[in-house]
Amino acid sequence: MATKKADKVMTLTEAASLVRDGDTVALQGMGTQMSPLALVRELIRAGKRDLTIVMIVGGIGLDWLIAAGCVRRVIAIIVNLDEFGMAHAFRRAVEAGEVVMEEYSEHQLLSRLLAGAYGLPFLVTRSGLGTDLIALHPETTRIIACPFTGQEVVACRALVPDVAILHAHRADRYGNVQFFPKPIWLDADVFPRAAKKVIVTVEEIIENEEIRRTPIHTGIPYFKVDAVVEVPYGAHPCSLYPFYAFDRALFQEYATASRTVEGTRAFLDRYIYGPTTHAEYLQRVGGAEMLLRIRKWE
Amino acid sequence: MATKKADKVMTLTEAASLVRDGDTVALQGMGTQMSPLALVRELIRAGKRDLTIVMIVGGIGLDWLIAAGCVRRVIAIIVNLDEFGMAHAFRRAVEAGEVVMEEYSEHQLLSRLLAGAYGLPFLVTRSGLGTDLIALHPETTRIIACPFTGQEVVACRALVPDVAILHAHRADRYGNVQFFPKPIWLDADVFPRAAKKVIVTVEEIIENEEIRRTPIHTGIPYFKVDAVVEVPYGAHPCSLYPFYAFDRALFQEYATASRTVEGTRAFLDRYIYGPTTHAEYLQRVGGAEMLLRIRKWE
Amino acid sequence: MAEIARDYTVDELMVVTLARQFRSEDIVLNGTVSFIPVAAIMLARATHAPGLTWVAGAVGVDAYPEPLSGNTLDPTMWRRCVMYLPQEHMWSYVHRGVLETFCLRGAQIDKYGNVNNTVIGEYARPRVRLPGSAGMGDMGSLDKRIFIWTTTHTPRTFVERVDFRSCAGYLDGGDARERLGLKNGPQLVITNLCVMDFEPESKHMRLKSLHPGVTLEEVQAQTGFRLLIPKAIPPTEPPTVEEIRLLREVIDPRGMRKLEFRGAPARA
Amino acid sequence: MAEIARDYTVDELMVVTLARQFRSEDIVLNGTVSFIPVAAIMLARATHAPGLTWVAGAVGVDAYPEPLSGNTLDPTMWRRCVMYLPQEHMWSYVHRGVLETFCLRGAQIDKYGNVNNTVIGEYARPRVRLPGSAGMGDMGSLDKRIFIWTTTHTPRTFVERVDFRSCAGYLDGGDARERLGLKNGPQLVITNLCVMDFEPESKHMRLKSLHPGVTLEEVQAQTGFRLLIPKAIPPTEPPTVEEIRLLREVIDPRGMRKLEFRGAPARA
Repeated sequence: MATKKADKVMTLTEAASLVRDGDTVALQGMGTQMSPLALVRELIRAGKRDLTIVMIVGGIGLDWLIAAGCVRRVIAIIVNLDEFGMAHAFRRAVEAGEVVMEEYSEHQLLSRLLAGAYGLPFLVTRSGLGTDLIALHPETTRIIACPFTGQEVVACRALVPDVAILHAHRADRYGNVQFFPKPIWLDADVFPRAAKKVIVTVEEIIENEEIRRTPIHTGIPYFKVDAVVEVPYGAHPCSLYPFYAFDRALFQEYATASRTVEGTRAFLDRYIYGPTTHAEYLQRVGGAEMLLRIRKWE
Repeated sequence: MATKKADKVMTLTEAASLVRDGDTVALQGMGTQMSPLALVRELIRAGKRDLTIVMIVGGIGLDWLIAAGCVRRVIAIIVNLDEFGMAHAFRRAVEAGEVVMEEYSEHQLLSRLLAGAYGLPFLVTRSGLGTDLIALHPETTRIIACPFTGQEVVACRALVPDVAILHAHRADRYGNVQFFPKPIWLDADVFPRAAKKVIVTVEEIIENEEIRRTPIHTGIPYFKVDAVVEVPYGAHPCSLYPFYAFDRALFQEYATASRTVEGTRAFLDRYIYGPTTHAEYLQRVGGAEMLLRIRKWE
Repeated sequence: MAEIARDYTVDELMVVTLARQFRSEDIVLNGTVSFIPVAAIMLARATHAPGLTWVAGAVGVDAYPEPLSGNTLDPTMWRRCVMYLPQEHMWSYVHRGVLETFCLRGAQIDKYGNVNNTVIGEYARPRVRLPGSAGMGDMGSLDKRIFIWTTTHTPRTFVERVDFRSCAGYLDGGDARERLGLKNGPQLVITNLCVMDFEPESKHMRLKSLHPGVTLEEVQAQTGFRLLIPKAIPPTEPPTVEEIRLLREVIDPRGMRKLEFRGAPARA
Repeated sequence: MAEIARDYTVDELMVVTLARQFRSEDIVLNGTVSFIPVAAIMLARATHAPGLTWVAGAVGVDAYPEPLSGNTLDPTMWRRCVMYLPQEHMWSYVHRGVLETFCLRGAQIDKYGNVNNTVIGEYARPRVRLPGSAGMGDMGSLDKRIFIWTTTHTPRTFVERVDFRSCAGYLDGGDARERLGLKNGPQLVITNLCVMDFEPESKHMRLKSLHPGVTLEEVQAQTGFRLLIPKAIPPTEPPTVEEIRLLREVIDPRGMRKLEFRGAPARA
């Protein structure tokens, strides 16, 4: 783990090389919000294999990774495209037995990640009592009795991802990462603490002095970050509030295309394997007109 | 518990009446920082009895309460006057067997409070393993084995205070409480979530509209707050960063006076029982000159 | 007496019916893809429950978003909030019972109000993989007063026994839920055909009211288990003119609530 | 070679000795009333360990406070930090071993580096009630590399066995600490008379170096248990002129570090 004030700026390709085949990767993303999708596309182009993807709310990036054959296992509470409906590549892969879905309730998964973040073997919750979720994975969730009261709770075993990948508003070269208005969703808060390695893509790399003027926005400290990549619009087609909204048109296009294997493949060819640079990707998904459109929240 | 958008503004006297004899009171305060000491003085004047005081770091307010005979039990990790040395009333009362000190390591106590905040019967930590702390209270801390790995951890039983009392920068009439730059110490974060009732004194009551313009500073939502009292310099002689520093002179005076029972009594008479209003208190502890002095941080 | 609306659609009736369940002292959290509950929350606050506390998009305490547009966890939902509720605080309030009310739907709902949004068929090799339990895996176990809505009242949705319990309703009925230490539970089921509640002793689902133009026989035919039928079955209380105006003009002029009827034509 | 200082006091020697233990890759957190460690951290960063990460006052990541003045957890310590470390994050980094280094002192220290700051006598009815375990109750159990300092090297401080284990050192010595699953532990004890470490096998406290003008006999007489004495006992490495200048002029011109010697005249 990087603890030094070293310059951690790299390219997407260099950052992607920190993810190894077989790794457990915690992938940020909340429905249509805040997901490091430029880096996800890079992982796909790099042909990663046998990944276990951890997301609280699995979304479009996960579905792309599955469609590209990068994923062996999913750890999440839900996988879909929010209001755009099912994640079809996910659905097909699970129905075909090609990908395993390890499903938890949200607070069970958070408890697993927090236990990992705290170096504790487990933490407890009441979430999921009475559901069929607990019996799914006796190696990671188990009902135990409180040693003081006898009350039953769910013990959730620690989860320590190999790598966390996130997209944020800005960072300095050392990896002090800032969020606006502040880190809201728990993946940005818990993933970097739980994971062994942390890769962050940001809209903009700024001076360390600017970080020191606005420490209230810093959500991840440099000593926990291994790589920083500057990728403007790096969350597209997801949103990065308040900078830009999600791209409805592309979400809808993928939701429709992904109904068939062929359609999914064509989408990936056109938008992920095709473009050789991030600029080319942005051009292909709508260029300047699209970039102006997503600056408006409506 | 108050859940409505009601006007919760009251006087110190009215707020103090929400604390009952025998209550477990979570009292905010971090050494020389951020403690609702105007309200503590009011509790003393109201002659509260048999209180259990919960503080992470017990300080001057707790020592006053003990000296005034309000306290039966202390739950804390340390009790002192920071760089000003021992809390003598506390020391004398424990040595005489008049007050029970229930001592935890910090993360044990936080785990107890967080379990309370989450409505969980317990949470676990590794903190305190190998110390003599765990054996002190088998009803609230106990070593258990992880159901997955067998690793030993310390189970910490939930603690739910009857009342939390805090001092903050500002609030609206409904109890939306703001902190600058933001809530830093965990007592301000955990006490309101764990306690049944919440009383907050603030430097200034502001309009609800101003809260909505600056939600990034809000640390406690109105639906968890029962009483709001406007008390400028309400933390004195503690600091409220960045508004005013702690009052070294008064801390030193108390540290010296409290070496004897007589000195302590004289201090309480002069500064707590004597003044009938908060303004009179501020005048007696140094008036305008003091107020100007503590605006400088040096 | 408020004037009764004559011209309304089933989505509007569902929103209004749900809105009337909320009380001024409630603290309500909304989940993902929840246009009908969000519209209902906004409507309740604009009418009979002005004091209702809404944690909008699970973050914005007492927020006042613009009319519905993006999705229901979108940051635009936080507008004019008094606090960005840290998610750790949200979870502690949910666990502790401070946030007591939640609305959800699912692919299957059984007679005891258990809900499945995980799989049809066997978990390991499902016939249909559904999105997942998400918040319902928490809320059913964490003592919430749960309001279930669905826009597809069919025998495929209302089943004798869910294939997978993603959300703990009344489990096997009777006092099963209570014996597990879980409080509250499903209160009401609001569908495109009718409103149902749960018989207090058996916790068996029971017809409460029929939407205009819907018959008892139709509801039973569209329900995959035997519904309890009370002696009197009133029609579902119609919306008022003012409720419909607020919904169409102020809260949801774009008709986002109708998104939930994709493939299912609205009727009333 | 840096020029060796001739004119320095014992507090300065202690600060310099502690400073030299810190490495550029360390992440160090300071506790309450810790002027000597804080001065040492600031000195290390200004000299041989520019990359050292200091979580100042347990909150301000990589902060650059003004010269020492108020107490060591004061908000003024957060000045020019890159982040206000949320205390939940701090605890997770402490538990997880990301923050690995901590300095502490106590009223009693025994031969295995266990520390007592809770009571002298019985817990329930103590002869002397001390302030309490505070952070040491955590840090000793959470795998920290611990540096112990004390300004009162007397038989009352250094005892055969502490009356109460507020901080887990090497427990009963040998592999007792390891067997409990605790990593790292006390590294060094820096006092007003000497520096001590722990013999690797037995974990018994061992003399490492003597401060100028202090004899072996004096140290043993002031220690309440039999110290391990190595063959060669070098003098404690003296400060450099530059270290003393930085300490007196830049880091601690007010001499806050001397506060820790209340009642005990400084000597060197």
